[in-house]
Amino acid sequence: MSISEAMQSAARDVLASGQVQRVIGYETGPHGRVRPAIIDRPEEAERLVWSADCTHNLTVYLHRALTGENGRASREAVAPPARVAIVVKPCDSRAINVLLAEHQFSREQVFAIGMACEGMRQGAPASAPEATLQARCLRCRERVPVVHDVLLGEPPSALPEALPDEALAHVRDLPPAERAAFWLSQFDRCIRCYACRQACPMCNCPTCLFEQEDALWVGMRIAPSEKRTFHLGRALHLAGRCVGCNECERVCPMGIPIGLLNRHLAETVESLYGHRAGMQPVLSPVTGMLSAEESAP
Amino acid sequence: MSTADGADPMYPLLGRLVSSRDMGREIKLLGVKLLNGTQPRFPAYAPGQFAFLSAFGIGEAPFGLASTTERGEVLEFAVQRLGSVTTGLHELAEGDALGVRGPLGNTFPMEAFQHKNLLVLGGGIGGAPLRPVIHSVLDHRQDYGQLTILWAARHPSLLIFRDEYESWRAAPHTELHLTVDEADAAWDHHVGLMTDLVRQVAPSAANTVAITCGPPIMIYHVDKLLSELGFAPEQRYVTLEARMHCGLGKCGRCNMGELLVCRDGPVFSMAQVGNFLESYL
Amino acid sequence: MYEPKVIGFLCTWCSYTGADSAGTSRLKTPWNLRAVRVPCSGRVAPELILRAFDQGADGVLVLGCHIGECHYDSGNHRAAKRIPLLLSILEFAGMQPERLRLDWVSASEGDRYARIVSEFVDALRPLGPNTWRINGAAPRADAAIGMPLPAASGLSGGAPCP
Amino acid sequence: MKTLSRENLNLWLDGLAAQHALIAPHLEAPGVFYRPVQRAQEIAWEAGRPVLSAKEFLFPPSERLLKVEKRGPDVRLEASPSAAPQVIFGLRPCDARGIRVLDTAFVDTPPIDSRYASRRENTLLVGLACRSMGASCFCTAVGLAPDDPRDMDVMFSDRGATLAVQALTPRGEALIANLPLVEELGEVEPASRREVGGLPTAEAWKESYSDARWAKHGERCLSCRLCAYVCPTCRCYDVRDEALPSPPGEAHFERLRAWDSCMREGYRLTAGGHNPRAASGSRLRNRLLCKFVYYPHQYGPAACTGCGRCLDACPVNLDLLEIGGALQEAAQ
Repeated sequence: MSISEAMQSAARDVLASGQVQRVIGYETGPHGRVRPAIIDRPEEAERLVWSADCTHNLTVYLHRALTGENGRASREAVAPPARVAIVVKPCDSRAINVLLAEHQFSREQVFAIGMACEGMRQGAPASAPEATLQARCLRCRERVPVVHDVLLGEPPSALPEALPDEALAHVRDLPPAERAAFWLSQFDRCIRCYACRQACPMCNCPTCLFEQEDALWVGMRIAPSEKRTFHLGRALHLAGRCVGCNECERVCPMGIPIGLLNRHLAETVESLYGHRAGMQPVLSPVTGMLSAEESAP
Repeated sequence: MSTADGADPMYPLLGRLVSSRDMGREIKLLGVKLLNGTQPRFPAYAPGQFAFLSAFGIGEAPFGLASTTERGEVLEFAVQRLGSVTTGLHELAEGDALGVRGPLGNTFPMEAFQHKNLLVLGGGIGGAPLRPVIHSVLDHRQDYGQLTILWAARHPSLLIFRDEYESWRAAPHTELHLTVDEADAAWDHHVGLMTDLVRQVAPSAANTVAITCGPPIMIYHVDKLLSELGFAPEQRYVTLEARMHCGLGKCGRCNMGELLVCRDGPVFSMAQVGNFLESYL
Repeated sequence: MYEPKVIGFLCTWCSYTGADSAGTSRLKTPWNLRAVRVPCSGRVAPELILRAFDQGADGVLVLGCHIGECHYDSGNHRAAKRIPLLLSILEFAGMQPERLRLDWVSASEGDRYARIVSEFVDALRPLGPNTWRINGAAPRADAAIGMPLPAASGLSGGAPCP
Repeated sequence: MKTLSRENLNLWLDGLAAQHALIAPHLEAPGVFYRPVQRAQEIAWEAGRPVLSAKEFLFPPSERLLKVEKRGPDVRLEASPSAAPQVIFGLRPCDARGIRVLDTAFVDTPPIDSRYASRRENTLLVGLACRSMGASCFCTAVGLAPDDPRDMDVMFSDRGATLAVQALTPRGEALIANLPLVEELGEVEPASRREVGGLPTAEAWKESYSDARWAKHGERCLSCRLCAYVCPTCRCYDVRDEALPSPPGEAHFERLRAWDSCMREGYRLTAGGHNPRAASGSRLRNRLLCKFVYYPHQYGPAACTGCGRCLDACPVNLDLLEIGGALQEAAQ
């Protein structure tokens, strides 16, 4: 049985036995592109696939599915499913821990179909058909989801060496003025489509701080200073919470390296507080109190 | 092209707040006079139309014109404080400048209403665009049949135009029924939803036109009830609300299916609304 | 010498009173600081500081009560956690770290207030004007920047140009 | 057929850039964008479809509608200046059609939108025919062609060493009046077409309104505005006043308009707090029906140019052709 078939079978079982009312997984759409699939019936399980193109972090749908927001018309209000199964990679599963710590839902509401992961393929442009792993996967040594109720696939016994984050080091090593110019030129491309925010499982505020009608922080102009404030502010809101799934960067239509900001702060938080987001269901230390030794005068 | 001569339809006329009167909790009746000078006059307008008011420095929002051209040049708007623009308008002092853009939208077919009985149903701040209808009927009383006004609010403190009820009641062939969802100690009228009041008054559909404005959920249930009482879709009018930014059929915000509330409305007969692809609810 | 424009967010319970205390003791403090009185250093959201820099501040100084003395118990803990992160991301985005400082001044520490403000302003002067504020358009990423960027997703299916 | 040598074309473009703002496809870090260029050399000739359409040069992401100056109780308003002349070169037929579609809403349907009209009057559209269609292009499904010259002022077609030139409007003729054109025998070779089927008729789109699949598609939609912002014809906007630096005793503001999209969750929220389009499926349906039913009803033309950007850019691969194809099948 292939891993795809094992996943289909797991999804079919939990739906058929009534353990869950919905499964969030992957399917293949037009042009062979893999995309999220949300199924409610056991017979739909045959659509599900697993491959090195299942790059999306599906946990963004968990909160919406379990709270019943979005997806269903208000007038045809359907009770949200009590429990949802979700296919997770190691990185995605850490998002579940963050959301659990933030009380977005309870562990019992989630059935995690964990996938042993060997990395996701770079979105293959027509010119480079040969499969190369995404940079984030080359840096990653996690092979087993930290949250799973069932584990599919065999985690490899020997792990390849994780590559260092060369892009991050490169930007950090630029002289300050060049770094400022680099980021301004990147933020300038932003069109404020908010795909980065909408694809992020952690960005689940009912109204984004940067879109309040009487926002003190940021205006509505699609202009460099507003865009810079949005991106830096969003990165700060994700400090200690970002699990590095890199969805924000993947979905950006303008190719802005948003992930660099998140990685920089993730490293800062780790060095300051020894915290890596989502390894356990605990809150980001950034929102808490100083520890006893830190608060000593 | 976009010069200050008023050619740009997004360019507001300057006006001055000549009166700002509390009508209810967080509801004010604003009186606006256009500034003289090179500005063109505010054109004649008819019941059902709306205009944008600018609280400069905050933004602009559309409001139903609550006055009639016939009763004077002061433009009146009933404004409930709900968001940033309405707060800005509430905070203006008499004499302060504000912007006006309009009149916009279509009108109630007052001529077609002549010699008919009118049933006017206003819920909360939704009563504001109906006041011009009431004033027009009262000012040409002989042209219309029986006028029955059903006026509702969640609470007595949210009823609008309370100081006019006497004059409405005193007019010939005119009756006014009030209801609130939740009464206070002084309340001695009906308590209950607008639909309860409609059932109690039980208006006859014969030669009658019903005009409703209020929250979407009220419009929906009142309309259903009127239909049960024998009002045909052509006898049932509504004026709909949608947040919009231009009022000119450009910004795209107010579409209800293929129709634009600002351009094709805000006044619709239920014969039209029933054919909309998209519901206002 | 360039005279920097400094925005000071001062906690009303300690630091603002500390500033008063510096004044009544006739201690000399640089005039460069525009004080904004806030209820607590924990109220100073990073976005407020970003806004100050966006609007042309050369430096931002956040002063609160000493740890353990917060009027709201833990407000200054929040500031102590957030502001280093803001500093970190600002530095990563190209701002000189000298332009943002968080410190503690109690109501009685007029001398400490005067010293911190002087130190802060003295450190800013040699940096000159802050280039953070954007006037007009941002530079475009024309040149090779020595690192791979994610491909713009709109690119993948386009027709070849003639 | 009139032709122009590549050398002369470059000279002409250099000259244009010196006189007007010249906008052309330009390779910028991660992709090709329509950008202002200073010289012909900066133009990306052998590149894919630009990431964004050219609509931003007529309908900018944000712009000032007017300036407000408050002094005590008095207010002074100041209109924004008229637009400066610009030439968009290397425009693709789908993007030119996008501008033509925007014209119908902003200029052809009264009242005229002054800001847009001022830019439009000062803009010349100089096209470059696509030689073939990209993988996600479906211009042929909406009645266009990869070398469709109809919405251009001037159209160029690449023939290797020379380019065929055709003026389509009097303004276009004036623009190329002084070019050293050469009369050559033969015809311009048409671009290679690929027929793309499956797009429903307007009637079928309309009938799909109550199709249950909209809710299903909506479950996948992230409610970002990517599809709307890369779209050559999406033109919804938001308006608000924002503070400007002011002299003492005065308060200055600008009234801004900025792109907005019906894909946003709170887009249709009314003042009373009711949201008739709370479900993401209803927002997705609104956007697609707007293209094929609402926009034609309101302004005339269908508002899809088949550029295929939304197909490529959607983070979760919501695919207009797939959604439409299924609806068309259901209708039959």
